[in-house]
Amino acid sequence: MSKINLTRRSVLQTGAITGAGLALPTYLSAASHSGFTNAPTGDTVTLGFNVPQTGPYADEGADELRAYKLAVDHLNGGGDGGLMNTFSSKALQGNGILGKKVEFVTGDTQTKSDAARASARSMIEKDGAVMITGGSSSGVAVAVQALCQEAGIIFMAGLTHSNDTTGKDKKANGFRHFFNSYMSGAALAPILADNYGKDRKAYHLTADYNWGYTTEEAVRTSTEAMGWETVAAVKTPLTQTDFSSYIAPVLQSGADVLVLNHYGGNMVNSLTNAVQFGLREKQVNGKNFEIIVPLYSRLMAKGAGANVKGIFGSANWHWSLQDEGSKAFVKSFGTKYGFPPSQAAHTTYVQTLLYADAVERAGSFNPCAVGEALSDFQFDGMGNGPTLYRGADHQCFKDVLVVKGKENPTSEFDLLEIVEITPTSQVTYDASIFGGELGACNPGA
Amino acid sequence: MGILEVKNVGKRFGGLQALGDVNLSITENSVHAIIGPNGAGKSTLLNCLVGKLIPDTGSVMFDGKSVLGLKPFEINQMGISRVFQTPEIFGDLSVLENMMIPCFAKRDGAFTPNAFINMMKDREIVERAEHVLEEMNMSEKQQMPAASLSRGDKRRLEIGMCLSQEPRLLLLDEPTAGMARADTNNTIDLLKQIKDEREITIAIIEHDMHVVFSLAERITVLAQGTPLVEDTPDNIKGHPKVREAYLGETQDAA
Amino acid sequence: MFGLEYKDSRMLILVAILVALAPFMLNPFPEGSGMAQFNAGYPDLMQRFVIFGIFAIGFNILFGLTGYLSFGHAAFLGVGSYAAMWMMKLLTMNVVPGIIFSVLVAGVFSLAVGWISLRRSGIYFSILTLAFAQMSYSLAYSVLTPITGGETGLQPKVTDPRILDGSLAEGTIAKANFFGLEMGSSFELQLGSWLFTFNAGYYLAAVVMLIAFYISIRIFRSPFGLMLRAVKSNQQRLNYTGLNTKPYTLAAFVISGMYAGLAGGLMVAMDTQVGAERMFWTASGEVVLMTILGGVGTLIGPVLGASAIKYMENILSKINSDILHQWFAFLPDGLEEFVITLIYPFIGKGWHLTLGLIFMAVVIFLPGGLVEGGQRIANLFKRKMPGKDARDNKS
Amino acid sequence: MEAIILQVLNGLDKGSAYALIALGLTLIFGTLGVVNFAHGALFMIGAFCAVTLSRIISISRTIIDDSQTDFLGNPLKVDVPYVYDWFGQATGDVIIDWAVPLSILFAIPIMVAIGVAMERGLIKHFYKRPHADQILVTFGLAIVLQEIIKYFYGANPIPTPAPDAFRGSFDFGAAFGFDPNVIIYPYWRLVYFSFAAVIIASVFAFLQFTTFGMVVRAGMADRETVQLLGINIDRRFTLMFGMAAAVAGLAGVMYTPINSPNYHMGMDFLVLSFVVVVVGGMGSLPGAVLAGFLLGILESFASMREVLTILPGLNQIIIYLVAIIILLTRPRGLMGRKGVMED
Repeated sequence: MSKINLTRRSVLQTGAITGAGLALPTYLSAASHSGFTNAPTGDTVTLGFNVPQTGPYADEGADELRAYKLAVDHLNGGGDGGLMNTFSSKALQGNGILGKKVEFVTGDTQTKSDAARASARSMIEKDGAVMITGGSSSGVAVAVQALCQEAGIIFMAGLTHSNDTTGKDKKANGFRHFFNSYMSGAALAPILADNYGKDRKAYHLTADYNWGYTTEEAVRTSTEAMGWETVAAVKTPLTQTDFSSYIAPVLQSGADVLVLNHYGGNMVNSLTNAVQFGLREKQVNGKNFEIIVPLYSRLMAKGAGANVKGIFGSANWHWSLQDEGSKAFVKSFGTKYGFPPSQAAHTTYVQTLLYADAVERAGSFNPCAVGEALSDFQFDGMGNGPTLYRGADHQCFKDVLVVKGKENPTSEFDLLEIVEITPTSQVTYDASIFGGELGACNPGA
Repeated sequence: MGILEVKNVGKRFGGLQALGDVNLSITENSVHAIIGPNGAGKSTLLNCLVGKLIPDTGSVMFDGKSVLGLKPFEINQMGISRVFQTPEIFGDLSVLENMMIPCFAKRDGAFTPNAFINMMKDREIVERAEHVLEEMNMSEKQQMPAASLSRGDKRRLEIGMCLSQEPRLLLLDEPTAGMARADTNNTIDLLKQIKDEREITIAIIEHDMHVVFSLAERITVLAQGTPLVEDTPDNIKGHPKVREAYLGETQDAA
Repeated sequence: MFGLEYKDSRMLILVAILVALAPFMLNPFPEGSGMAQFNAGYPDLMQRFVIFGIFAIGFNILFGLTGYLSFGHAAFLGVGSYAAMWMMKLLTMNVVPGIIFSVLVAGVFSLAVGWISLRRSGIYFSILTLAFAQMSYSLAYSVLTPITGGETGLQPKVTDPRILDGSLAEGTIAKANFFGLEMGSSFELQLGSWLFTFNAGYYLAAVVMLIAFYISIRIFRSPFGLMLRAVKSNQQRLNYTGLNTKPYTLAAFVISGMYAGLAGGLMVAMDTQVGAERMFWTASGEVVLMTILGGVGTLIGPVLGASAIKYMENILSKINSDILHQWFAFLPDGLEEFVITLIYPFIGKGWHLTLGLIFMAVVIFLPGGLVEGGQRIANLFKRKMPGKDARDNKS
Repeated sequence: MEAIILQVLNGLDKGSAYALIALGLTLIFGTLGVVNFAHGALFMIGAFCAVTLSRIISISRTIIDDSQTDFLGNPLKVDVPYVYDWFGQATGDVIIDWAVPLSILFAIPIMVAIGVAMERGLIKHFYKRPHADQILVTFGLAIVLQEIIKYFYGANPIPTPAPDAFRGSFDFGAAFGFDPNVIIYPYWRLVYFSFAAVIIASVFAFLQFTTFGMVVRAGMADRETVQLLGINIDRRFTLMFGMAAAVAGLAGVMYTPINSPNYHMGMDFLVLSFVVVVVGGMGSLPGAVLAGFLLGILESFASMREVLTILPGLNQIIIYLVAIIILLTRPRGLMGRKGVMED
């Protein structure tokens, strides 16, 4: 197997004047005539896949990368075409994007905003990437999104759940398919009320950083609206590994529900600790004590093992969905890699296709044209039901899954079951509530 | 009145009375030796003089000014230089650089943030350092790293570093400890030369009677933290109390 | 030149030439060739080379000269970055006030930390600095979110006041500039298959780095530098030689803190973003690695070390299995797979492993770092040409 | 009152983990004079011994079950562990269930071997090098070790539950006359605490009462003299390194049910354990243990809601704050000796 990984520059070279100096002052090395950064001039186009390859989210990053490769394969006409067959827009032909073969470069974000930006800048400056996508945390997403805005590149966010990404830190060149904290809260609350009753006392443990704050806020607001009472909310350091001293006082407080606003390693540890304390076998206020994890990730749930059984949370997507889109994606991915995709893989795959489709429909790689094509774009067949890419904040609005840890998993991938598919209308909010300014699109150059 | 006046100095370490009630007066431009058996409190006394330890009681006056509570560098700036038992030099630096440091300290004081001068272009300091090295017969070694010197040369370098500051009082803590006989004799000769050529007060703590009797003009014998007797070398040699307390125990010392 | 001795002037000029020509030298491979992957001559990485060079030069003034091993220097870098960012948000996108302010703020902060930490030496000093840095990181990430932006950090916003700048034209965004010259603007030169990028930001950072390097040479050669080396060599003797070590070490600590702040300010000037991870203890560890890898206590070592580590981080980590397949496509299939299986663990996501191994190798075999390695190689050649000996060796 | 008892309990448990790691670090530092930044990695490798053993026990043959389908609609592949075949399903389940405690037996020889190999292969050459070099080379080693583990086991945490018998928690409240459900504590954490106490006690007893230990202690105080007596102190020190590695490894094995192990858990603990060692006083074994428990308890108190309302963010910095205060008031930590690691 030998894939040729041409960069934009090699393309430049083919049509370049040999020997003589072609000198042009430009911003971030744009091709001047096209009017936007890194306009592809040859017969290929380069995308930048910027995912965590080292650090605690490396496995999630690896799954994202698998999905990206699958998406590139499908865009270039390989494989079974995956979601291109079920996607409501039929602009994609399987001949690359606008007839240009899709190439890609990869980078390591290390889940640090500095490293992620360094990697993204090298993709833009060195490899001539025209779109950057990926990431596995909101810090990285916001940082890279701001960079892309400055450079005149489209950013298709990967896994980022904070309200900020399309809220106070939203940018005209950035787009997010993944859902957010607000939606998690809105989707979860009614299900929680149905299952656990409206008279509950909740105790929040919250990761002490932006995402934790927005998630706590979202879950609190929506559960309190259902009649729940919030007994206490305690912030836990990101670097905490043993949560026992936070969990031990929960029972004393008179709370009967514990909400763990944690993600990744924090979530695995706090949930494991909470279950160890036997909280779920306790009776408080005459009710069974319950634990809730607002944002679930199957990859991380795996780390918590049997402890997730019966615990409610929300998810963007899950492979057990039975719509045509999801089935097609699971089949493509599963056939190629031998196991079902994670929600991170799904959102990154969909983002890549959405970008390609927008370019096709706009007829140009120009970020402003692409942004326009994505804004208020309505589509279906991508696994989340009818979806709207809202123009006001570049956030996707679609169904949100409420999931529960499965009691009797049949395999190591079968950890969650879908409890409810919360319809879009229930999780939609006004674009202005989080503040922030989208600004104007920036084509660079 | 001597240049150094020690009055009623006492120092305890927990239950141990290291120094009882020490009175000592060192006359200017003399060589004064302090001897005594192991554990007599010689080093404790020395450390009280240079600011490493603060005595519990009593006073230490140098040239009419109290040194109590001052830091070692402040006491040094007053004119007391100390030579250690094992030579304390800057092993990573060249011999010349070793010599330049005390010259800077003497001229510029305890702290000067002169980060923008090329030290080698400071002719005054370089010449002064080269001059002292010449006096020490070490000129040809000035580019060597100090750590690579022989033990005797390290001792010479250290003494030279102290002398370059033109101290009024030079404190020597067993300067020949652990030295071969030849090196010891060289050191004695060096010290004699210093004594003859300069106006300097030397206080020397020593175990080696050969050294003491070759150099000292007055001797204080310390035992169990208190001065037993103070006299000239000739009188000390025959003093019965000294023999009993000191020479009796270390017959091979002389 | 500039009051330097011949040998030092020669080195400064050499470094200046290297830095000026870096866009050429770092792009030795023609575009599109298999080896183009190893080209490092793009603005971001070149900027990082010089910025981390400054950071390491400053760190070396503390660690290389006085021997005090600080495990918390990233905090000063971070504080400098935040200071510069706030200047940009409040005052102007011109980078000059930001950079000056970052140096000042880092200086004040390092004065406070140094004042306390320097009461102890050895590992106790290291742990104290580590503790301060970790506290800064933790607080910046959590409770100080209103000032630091917490997890998502700070970026310039359209809505920032920027009282010295005029209001932005509709649809534009604020860009860091040096009196109007945008940091991101580049001049591209194409020669045959080669493409060279000359970036304004890089050259600004490079000039600052040369000044920083010059200052560091002056410090190394000054009486002040001599006292710092004496602190490392024998603090006791220094005390008994009438020198007060505390202000010397504190001054060195503050100077290196200001260097770190300068690096932090430049990072923001080149890439307008700051996040708290910049202060995490591993970032402090990184500058230690850079200094040791290059050569502690040498003038040029830290710069080399910084470049080596940033090169690995940015180039090695981007090599993926597809690129390997492309390189080894000429081999027969079975052999190709085998070679790739052998190499794969060390590149791309395995770049940390390579870093660890190289690092161990350097500490074990080359305690003097890359500089010592260079000297050994130079000595090999010299031995063949007798006559030129110790005179050049000693520095 | 209940809240305070609870946090003391928590602190003791947390502290026992800190104390165990710090104990191993101090053993190495005290005997060999080496600052071992790879100690956290040894803790991590210990944890992965447990992971490995439970994987070995669960080695399975695959049968195809036509009655069920997998996610792609193909017949489901079902793994049957060989232990089922050998011991029957019931016994097999018990063996798999008890994988973590069984790993202790498995981990001891492995950890000792790793420790001895490390000492002979690498550390030995660094006795005479500056502490900074020791820190750096062991730091490099720590990176390499954790990357190797990551290469084989991935970056995600791997669940390694305690045996079913230890699930749930013990109600101290009910047992000691408080309201039920108020002071509860998980059984496994009690096991961990007791285990740590036993290990710490045996290390002390070993050093105190065996000839080997006495020689080592003498060597810690004055290496050259002991060597002059014709005792081969080097070999004993090598074994001490092995022992320290085993202590770290066992701490890791038993920790796995508390937090699912991942490849960077060693680094997470490293900084903390160094703070513990330094606060305790470099080279002092009782100091390390004392500081471990002290910091564990203080950390637990700082995480109380009541404290955090007054001082938000205190839980983020408490460990470092305490370290700074102790180092400024007690220059050599709680029980440190003079002149250790001050150059």
